[in-house]
Amino acid sequence: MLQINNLWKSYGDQIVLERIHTEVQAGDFVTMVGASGCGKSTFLKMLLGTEVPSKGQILLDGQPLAAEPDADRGIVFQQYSVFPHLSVLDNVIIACAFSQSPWTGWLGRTRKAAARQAAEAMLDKVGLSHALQRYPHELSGGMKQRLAIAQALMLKPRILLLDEPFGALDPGIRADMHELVLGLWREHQLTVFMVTHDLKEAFYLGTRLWVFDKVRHDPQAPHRYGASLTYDLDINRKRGSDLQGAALLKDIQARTAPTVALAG
Amino acid sequence: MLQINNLWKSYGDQIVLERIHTEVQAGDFVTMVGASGCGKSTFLKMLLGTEVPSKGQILLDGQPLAAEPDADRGIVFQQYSVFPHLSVLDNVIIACAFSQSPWTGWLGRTRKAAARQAAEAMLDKVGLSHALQRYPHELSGGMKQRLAIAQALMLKPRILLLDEPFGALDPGIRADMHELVLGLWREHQLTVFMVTHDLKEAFYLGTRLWVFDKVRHDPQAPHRYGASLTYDLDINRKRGSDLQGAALLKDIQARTAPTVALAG
Amino acid sequence: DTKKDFNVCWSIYVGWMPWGYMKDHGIIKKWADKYGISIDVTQINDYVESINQYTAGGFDACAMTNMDALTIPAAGGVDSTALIVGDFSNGNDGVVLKGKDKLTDIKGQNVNLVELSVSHYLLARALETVGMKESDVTVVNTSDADMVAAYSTPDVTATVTWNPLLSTITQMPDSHLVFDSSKIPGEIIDLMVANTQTLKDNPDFGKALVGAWYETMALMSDPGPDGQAAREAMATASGTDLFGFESQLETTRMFYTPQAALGLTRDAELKATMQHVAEFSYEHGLLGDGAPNAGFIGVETPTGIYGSDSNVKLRFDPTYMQMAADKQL
Amino acid sequence: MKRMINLRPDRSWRMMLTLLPFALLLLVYILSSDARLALNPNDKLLPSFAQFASTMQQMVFEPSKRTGELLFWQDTFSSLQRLGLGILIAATLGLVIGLLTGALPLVSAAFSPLLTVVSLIPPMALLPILFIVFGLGELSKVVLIVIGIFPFIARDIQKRAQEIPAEQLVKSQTLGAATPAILLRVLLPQLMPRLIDAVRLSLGAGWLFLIAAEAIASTDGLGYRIFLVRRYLSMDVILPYVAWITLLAFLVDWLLAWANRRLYPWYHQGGL
Amino acid sequence: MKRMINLRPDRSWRMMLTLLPFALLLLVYILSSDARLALNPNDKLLPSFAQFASTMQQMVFEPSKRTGELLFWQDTFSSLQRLGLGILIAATLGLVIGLLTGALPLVSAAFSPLLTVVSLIPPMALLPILFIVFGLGELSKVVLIVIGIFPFIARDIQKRAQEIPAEQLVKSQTLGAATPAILLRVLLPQLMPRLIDAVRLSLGAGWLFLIAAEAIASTDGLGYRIFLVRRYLSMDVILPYVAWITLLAFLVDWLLAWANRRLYPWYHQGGL
Ligand SMILES: Nc1ncnc2c1ncn2[C@@H]1O[C@H](COP(=O)(O)OP(=O)(O)OP(=O)(O)O)[C@@H](O)[C@H]1O
Ligand SMILES: Nc1ncnc2c1ncn2[C@@H]1O[C@H](COP(=O)(O)OP(=O)(O)OP(=O)(O)O)[C@@H](O)[C@H]1O
Ligand SMILES: [Mg+2]
Ligand SMILES: [Mg+2]
Repeated sequence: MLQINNLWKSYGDQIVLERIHTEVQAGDFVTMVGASGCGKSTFLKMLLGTEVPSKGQILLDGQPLAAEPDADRGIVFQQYSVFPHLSVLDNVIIACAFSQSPWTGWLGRTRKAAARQAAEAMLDKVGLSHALQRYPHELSGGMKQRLAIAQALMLKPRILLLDEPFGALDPGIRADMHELVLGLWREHQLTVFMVTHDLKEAFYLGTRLWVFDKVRHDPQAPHRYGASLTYDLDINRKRGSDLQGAALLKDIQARTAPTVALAG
Repeated sequence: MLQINNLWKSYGDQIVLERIHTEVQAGDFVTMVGASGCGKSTFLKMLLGTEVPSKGQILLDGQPLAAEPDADRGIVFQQYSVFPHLSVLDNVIIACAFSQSPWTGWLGRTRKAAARQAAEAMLDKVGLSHALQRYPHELSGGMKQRLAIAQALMLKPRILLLDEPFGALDPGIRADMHELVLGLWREHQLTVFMVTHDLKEAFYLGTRLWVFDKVRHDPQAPHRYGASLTYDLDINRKRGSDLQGAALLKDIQARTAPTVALAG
Repeated sequence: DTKKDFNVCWSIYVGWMPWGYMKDHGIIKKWADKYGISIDVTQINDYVESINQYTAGGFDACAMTNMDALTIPAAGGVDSTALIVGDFSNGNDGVVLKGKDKLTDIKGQNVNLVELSVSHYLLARALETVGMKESDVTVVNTSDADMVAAYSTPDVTATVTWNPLLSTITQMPDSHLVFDSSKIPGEIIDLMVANTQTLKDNPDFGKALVGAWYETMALMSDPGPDGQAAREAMATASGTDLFGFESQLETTRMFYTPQAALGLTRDAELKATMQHVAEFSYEHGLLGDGAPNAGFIGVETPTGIYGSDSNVKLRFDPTYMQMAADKQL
Repeated sequence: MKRMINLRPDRSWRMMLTLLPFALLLLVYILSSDARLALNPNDKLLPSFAQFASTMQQMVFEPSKRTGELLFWQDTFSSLQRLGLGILIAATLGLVIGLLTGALPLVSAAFSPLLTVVSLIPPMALLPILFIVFGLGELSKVVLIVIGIFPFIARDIQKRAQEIPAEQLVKSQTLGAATPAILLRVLLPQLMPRLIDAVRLSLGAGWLFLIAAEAIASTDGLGYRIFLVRRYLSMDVILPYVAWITLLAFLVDWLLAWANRRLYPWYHQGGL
Repeated sequence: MKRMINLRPDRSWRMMLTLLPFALLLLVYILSSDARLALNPNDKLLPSFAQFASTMQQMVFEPSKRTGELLFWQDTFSSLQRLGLGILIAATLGLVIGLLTGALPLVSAAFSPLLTVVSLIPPMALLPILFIVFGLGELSKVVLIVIGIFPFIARDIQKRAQEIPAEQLVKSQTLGAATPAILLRVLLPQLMPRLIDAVRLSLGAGWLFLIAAEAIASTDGLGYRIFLVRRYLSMDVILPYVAWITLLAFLVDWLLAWANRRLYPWYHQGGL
């Protein structure tokens, strides 16, 4: 579905990403790890359309990707993802409102009632039906992320982008969220790209694990070379049971340390 | 060294802590866990002197504890612990300056030179000697906490209070910090109180583990009863190897969930 | 009690420009030195503020008009003496209509002027001459600093003001001067007013001021190059040029000699003028809430006292001007 | 003995301490006033409280001889009307300009520098041009207030709009929203409480410009009265009027703060 | 076509867009001026640029006949001196009061309410009393500026002092510091960049009060000159003076912003 041809990205004379070639099939769950600052978020931004590749192309179904965000691609950030001035319910209803009347964001009575029903159903799925009238500041971190996910899934985007969505959550809540995301991924047959700092999480959730790292180094001018895709692993869905050899894991850990490590 | 007699603390008609009796010996490393909001920070604040017990006493060497913070008790918070307007070196030098001239915080030339030497030595110990002239905003989270610890240890306080000092750190860095704190604790023979959300950390670091929990419940009026010390475990220093029975651990986890969990 | 240091204030107006000139050219210092005192002359841009400062005791003497002397310091209980009668307005204040050329056309219009000032008084006197009352027009208080700009808007159709604003306004297209102070000569008088008690305790202060004033008057009225230089300096200080300044002087009856000033002071008309002023002020509540009638505050003139002789607060005293006339300073 | 920094007065002490400086100021006033009145019973600069009472009694309760109005209420009403209208317009204008320049890079490129320059021009100095354009009536007074404060509000709102996390804008776009919908449904509602804060900050300037405007050409209003009676130094009118203006300013500020808390609870409790 | 919200002008477009409204304004001025001058060649309201040039040429380069000074520079110098002094004093006073009321609960209880009330009093209305107390010399002009802006600065600094995390104060105490040391070494240095920000915000008001003060009692200064020629409607002096004041205000603001970034890098790069 997605085809990425010789993608480069640089800011000024700092090359962030270089020579990325890959293809992604509909339904893939791609988890992405790499040292801090290596360009994972930048890559997501290019998929999203808020950054433009410096060289190369991203093709969606053979067509160049739209150069600005649209309803095809949903996103969940680590923070700030929800609208603070709207209640939980309105935060989801507005997703329908925006998609149905892009110019004003207003819905008539009947369409509003329909949107409300759909929103309530979605919130039920993410376990927020007891908090419909609360405002985001009254929610815990986990509840906020569940709301953000509900928002993003409302329009059934073909591609879902997640940038460290669970980084700020407690371990217990994180586990719940994993189940939620996997459930929704299966049900809606999404294509998911997820950045994480937690290798274990990456192995657990993904069907493919991408590791970003620099292949070339110039100690005098570290900005001369950018990171590329150094590993692209197919992960057996019987998760965790058959990790691909301790050596590989150690290698990945060493390259991406100190910011990525098996939690605990 | 410390004696705590029938300690109660309430805010208005909300009882936070009740009936805490215990004694702490010099050199103890007390780690404290408990559900969010159960009063761990409040307990530390009373040890620190920024909150006053509503009932009961805390005796230090038989004398009531001073009712405001002083140089006997060092503290490291989860955040905001260092002075943003001072370089790393000055952040530590100011500790000497405050203790030597409490009124103005100014040191003469000679005393300043001595303070500078001592500060450099301490920063070397926490591994910050390469960053002496940097400002806190130029440091990573782990470096900031190391700086805060160096600051707190500069005056060799008898008691060191740590309130979730590593909560904001990545797992890899967290492990380094554990070694650092254990080393300093041994070397300076400190008495340490540390709050954490990570049970594994609590077992790993402490010589005593305290669990805060409510013993009495009134479902109609949850604020009627406060938390108390429900477990006070002596932990064998051969850490981790002989955890006190899986059953106990499970029990503690269940009581303090969802905010405390074995990370990962 | 006697003292050595005195403060005098004045504000920018054609008849008072000599005070600035005296300060800049050392004339005031010369006369103060002669009597062994010091006099500090301060220019204040806001006329009302200068009188307020004098009334509150911040200055020993201040340049003001006869009406303001009555309504501000005198009504405020500060016994004041008109030390120098400098000039009277002889066309320097006027009523201007836009698009109309008869005073009677003013009926029903909004009239922009500085409320409760001599302009207001002039309007009242003008209306009297055509048998109208103040209630026939609507007075809109307008600050003098903004008068010219205000007049150039279509909203303003009638105004009462003084020079140099007046001449700027009458030069604008379709403006007609329908009444001016030359029709009520000697009623709007520009004075140097001093605190009576201070003057009594320190006659040298009065002598120095009067001496300096008439020396400057002689210079100012000199048709030769010295006089022209002096007038030119005053012109620039007031923000205009020699031509503009002299055209303002034309509508001002300056008393260049003490004799001329004494003429007005000793005229019985002065008492009648002050009665007019007092009555106007009383009607507008300027004499204070406690005033039972227009004569509540006594005004002493050489020809007699107007109003209450037990509450004399404003005195026209010819003594010092007479000394100047007699060349005894 | 605790450190000074740790000493907190309890309720009754706090009350005492609060009243103390006011009481002292009052005392100083009474003593100075008495001293001046002893020297000159007609002194107008610092009237006694009896004088205040009788003057204000007249202005508040007795119809004016000239116009038949209760002057005090008439003045208050006119001034509040002008101020209210001026602030309303300035707030609306500031909100629109701030929103557009804050959210749309193109509009910002065109108008931000102009806005900066406009905000630096002292409006008083341009009065003549204002008069020509807006006349001398009520309009020009309102316009002076508007010109005086809208640049501040607009720049504040612009900054606030830029502070709203870009993530929200991106999120809206992934939900399909076009620019107008983002402006109206995401930015505008979040800027409302910030607008109220900006208005509160600019109220002081608003009063200043109101008083200045009323000093220029007017027949009533609190500022008008103060300037009029300044002509004969009637501090028995000026001081109560100043106290009244201060009280009104306080009330308006308090009311706005209260409304803001009531209307936008999400803004105050930590925002996002 | 991208959404409006995503359109960013490149460098040259941005420049164009920035200049556009200024060019338009200039054009409007020239057209209006020409129209008025065609009707009445003596019109003073909107002078032509030739008139500006010749008037300013005189004021900038030719010594005044009366005093022998270059009026324009003399005015600029006097005004900047007054403004500088006034702002310096206001900033110092504001810093001290803000620091003490922000850090010490006892002082806050006594003075915060008074400060709030003082900040709401319109200073213009109290001019007579100000002048009586402080005389009419340079002092009173500086005092008007000080009274006009110090309450704002003090309240801002107070709020900022309270925003400094309590953890830092506790930490200082555990290091043995007494109150004065905490004030001097922890709070004061952190408040300095915030003070500069507060001064920048109050500069506009500072200019306003300067102009007002110079209009009342002064013999030179930018505000004085504008006041003096206003009665002749000499817009050929007023408009260039206003432009000059705007430029000066811009420069001062820019300078302060620059100094703040240079002196306190830790404040700008994320603070903590
Ligand atoms: N707008 C920008 N202008 C210039 N450089 C940028 C910009 N955005 C990102 N960078 C640089 O690009 C590099 C990659 O940044 P990016 O945020 O993609 O890293 P990341 O892999 O997401 O890191 P992290 O794990 O910390 O989130 C960094 O060195 C960053 O400094
Ligand atoms: N100053 C205060 N006034 C009123 N209630 C307070 C105050 N400080 C704390 N509390 C209440 O006391 C209880 C205990 O708070 P505390 O911060 O000690 O919890 P904690 O165990 O540290 O929680 P966490 O793990 O989230 O840090 C909470 O219910 C809190 O709401
Ligand atoms: Mg990232
Ligand atoms: Mg806590």
